[in-house]
Amino acid sequence: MGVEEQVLARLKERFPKLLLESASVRPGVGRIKIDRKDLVEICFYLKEELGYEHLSCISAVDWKDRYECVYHFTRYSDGSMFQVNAIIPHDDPHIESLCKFWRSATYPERESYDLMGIVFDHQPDLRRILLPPDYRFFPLRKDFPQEVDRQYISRRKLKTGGA
Amino acid sequence: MFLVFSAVEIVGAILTVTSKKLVRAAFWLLITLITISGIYILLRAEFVALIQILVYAGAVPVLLLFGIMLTRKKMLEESETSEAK
Amino acid sequence: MSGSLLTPNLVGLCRSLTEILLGIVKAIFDALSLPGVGSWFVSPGVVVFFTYLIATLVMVMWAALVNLLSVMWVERKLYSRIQDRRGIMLGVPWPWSKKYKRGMTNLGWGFLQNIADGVKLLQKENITPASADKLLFHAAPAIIVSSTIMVFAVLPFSENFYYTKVALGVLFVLAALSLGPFAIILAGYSSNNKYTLIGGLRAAAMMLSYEIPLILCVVAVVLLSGTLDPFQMVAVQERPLMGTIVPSWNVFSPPQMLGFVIFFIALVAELERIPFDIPEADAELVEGWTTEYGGMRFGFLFGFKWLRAFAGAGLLVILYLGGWNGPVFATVSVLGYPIPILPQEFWFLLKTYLVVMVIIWISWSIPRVRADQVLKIGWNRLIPLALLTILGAAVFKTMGWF
Amino acid sequence: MAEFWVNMGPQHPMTHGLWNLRIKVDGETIIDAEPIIGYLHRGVEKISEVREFQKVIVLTDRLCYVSSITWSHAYCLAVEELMGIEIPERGKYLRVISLEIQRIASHLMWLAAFGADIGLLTMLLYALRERELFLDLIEIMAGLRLNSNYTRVGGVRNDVPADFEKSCQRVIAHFLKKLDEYQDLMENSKTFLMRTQGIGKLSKEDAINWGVTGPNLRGSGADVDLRRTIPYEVYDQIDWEPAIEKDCDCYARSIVRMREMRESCRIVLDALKKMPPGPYRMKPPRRAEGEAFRVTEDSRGEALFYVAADGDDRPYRVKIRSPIFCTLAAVPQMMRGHKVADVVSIMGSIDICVGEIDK
Repeated sequence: MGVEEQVLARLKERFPKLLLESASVRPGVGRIKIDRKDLVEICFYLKEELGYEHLSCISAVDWKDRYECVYHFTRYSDGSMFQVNAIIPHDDPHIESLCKFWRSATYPERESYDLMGIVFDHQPDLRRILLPPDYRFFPLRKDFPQEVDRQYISRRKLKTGGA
Repeated sequence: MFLVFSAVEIVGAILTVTSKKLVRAAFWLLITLITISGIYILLRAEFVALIQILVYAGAVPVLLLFGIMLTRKKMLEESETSEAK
Repeated sequence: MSGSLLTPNLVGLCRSLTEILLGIVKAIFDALSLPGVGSWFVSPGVVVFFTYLIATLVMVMWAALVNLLSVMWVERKLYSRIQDRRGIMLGVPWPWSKKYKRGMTNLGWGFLQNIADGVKLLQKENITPASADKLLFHAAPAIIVSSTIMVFAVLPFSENFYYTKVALGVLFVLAALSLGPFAIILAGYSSNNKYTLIGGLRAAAMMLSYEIPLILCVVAVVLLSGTLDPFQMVAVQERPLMGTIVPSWNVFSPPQMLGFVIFFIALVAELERIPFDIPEADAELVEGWTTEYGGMRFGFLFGFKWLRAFAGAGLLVILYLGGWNGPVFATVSVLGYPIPILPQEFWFLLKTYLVVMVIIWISWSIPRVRADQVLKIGWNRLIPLALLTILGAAVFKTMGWF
Repeated sequence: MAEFWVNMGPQHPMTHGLWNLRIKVDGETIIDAEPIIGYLHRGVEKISEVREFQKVIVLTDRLCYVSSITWSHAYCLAVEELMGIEIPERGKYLRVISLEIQRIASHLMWLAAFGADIGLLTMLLYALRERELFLDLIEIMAGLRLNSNYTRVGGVRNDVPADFEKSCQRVIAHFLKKLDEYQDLMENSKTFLMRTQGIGKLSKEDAINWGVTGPNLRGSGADVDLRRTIPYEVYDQIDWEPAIEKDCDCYARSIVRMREMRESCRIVLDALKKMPPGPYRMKPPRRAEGEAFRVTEDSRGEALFYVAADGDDRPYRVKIRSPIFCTLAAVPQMMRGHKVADVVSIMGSIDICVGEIDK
């Protein structure tokens, strides 16, 4: 029984109803899927009880019918990693911020807000970070126009707004 | 020669007390002090003249400006407002 | 035996030159049958006026063109060599050489590069920031340039190569150099830029704290040699040290060795060279107090930094390294005039350039010190040590040991 | 003295690129700092979504021109994980060699910039001189110097020439001698110690909490080197030691990087010795489905690629975790209370690369 299976077993024991999906990706790496409202509880448990001290990355994915916030955690003592996919409904992109547990969440959350438009509640400093402050779009969403056939955006398309 | 020096000195002294900007006042003070050292040279007191330049012209206005910059806030606020947030 | 190249002295030479030139002018006017105009030209007042005009020109040219350019060239070549590259190499072959037709080459000595850079700066626009304090912004470079040129009014290059002989010469040099900080803080304030403001503040703080040890060290030298006159100061250093063949340069006397080190460090700080170049630290303050200057105004500020370095090194040589004393004074007689093969000017320039090269060497091989550390070094280390130097010099003077 | 904000950037010698650090100073003391980034945002993540898996490597190469191979390699690892393929053994060794050469080149670039930052311009010239040699090695391997496009999904682009081992040994023997010289120039210089020791303290707990990774974290005394903690490729078969310093300041971070260069040399030589013959590349499938992520130890810290795919021949979503992006968040904390001149020491010791911050 690998490290990740132990962790999954403990999580299942602690939160029997909250895990929508759980799997072992490869030795040392586990993955669960949860709803957005349970995020704080589970992440707190991961940090304090299971020792996942390092929040590596927050990636937001637009699956067209839903958003997913993907959190990667690392435990430095044995190098095991854990992936938490939090599901966010498409019409209400809100999720709780993790800033109070990991200060490293600040910048990735700002970036996810900036590029994907996911609003992190209780984030102390939720502003645009990469794009200009007066920008109105969230470019990584799938409905943001992008040329699929050609690799560049033509001048005409830019003028007509992708029509 | 004396008249030239004293005229410059008087003008400099008047400008020192009348100029609105403190840094300009310090600049005019420097002019005044240097012309005073010129008058000392006319009086054949070279040592006093050089000490005048070394101490009064070289160090005192610098200390003065230093004090102004350390204490005055308005000078910096001017540049603060012009800066785009 | 005078070992100087110039006889009787610079002004005297200029006087004979003026007399010859004005004689030619008089001959021209005589030939034009205007004898009144011709004789006006050789009247004493006109001769004296033209003599000092030419002497001033010669001195300024010598200081601001010849030595400035060569100091810049030495610096650029030397630090390129330290950095394992060749540095400036642009050259124009001599007109009579075979390569002349090919024009400029990249394999020259690069001496003309500095002139090219100067020409480039002259062509550039002089930008004055819109919100700058115009009067002070324009006055600051003028103060720096004029105070630096003032140094050369009294700085002697040999027994005969000087502009004026002032009894308080050393004090005059220090006074002229001390006007610089004020101009720097003016430039820093008037540019209305935060970098220049911080640079000006740093410059003021640093120069105030480093001028004190500098002057205290000079006090020690003055105490021992009993004069402020650079000529007498050098003459004192001419006699042999305690019966040996080593000359009694101030740097060899025990209290002055410490003074020499302190003076050198304070000089490097005064000249804003790299371990102490915090007022214009280019990595943090862009260019410090010179940020807003452009065109030839920046060229002046930049170039006269080197000239100040040269003047400071000259002062150091006069105070500590025996001035123009040199070991060999073989002379050859040309047309009845004794011309020394290695004249005093040679020794003076050799020593000065060596000091400049040491300054350059230091500044390109160690990092910059932080502003508060600079002040800490100045107030906590250099000033007590300089006071100790004065004490030592006083003890040596009273006991008559040196 | 009045408190006021100073913009350090976007055009400033300290920034090493195009970003802006606003610092609030009280005279010379820094009260607050705020990085402003995004000037170089190219939308790599968005463009990747319309490019085939193999073609994204061109973009990941350009994430950071100083260490392009490490970034492409992180992407390739993630995509290989997504496709579920295992690359040939020789390919893994070639990747390790190219990664370490790139890491040395990147650290030399850091050394050059750090030297210039704290006023030692000579260091810049010296370090770039040696960097040329490693860029030449990369050129021999990959055919290009900077954006080499060397690692591919399924292996590496090409095998190395026959005499590569010999040239590697020559370069490394020469470089190790020079490295001693540089360490002399820095560690034995009192001025350098004055500028770096005790500056920019970041304790181990703070560093982990702020998400600081890589050499900066090891400079804070954490024994975390992802090449050892989460081994990838063949790092677990090679004989090397991670560099760890406990001082938590700029000096420790710089020493970590210096020692890492030595270790990288060791890895290259060892990998060259142990490299088996055989194929170096396999043909990957065109399409993939699912999601996968891999972490690697980039020359600046932890690089994470999260790739999701929906069965097309293009990635559905590529997420890049840039180490310096996360480290920048910790910068205000490291700076508070220090002087303006310490900004350059701190930023220099962190090793900024704007390309990867802004993506």
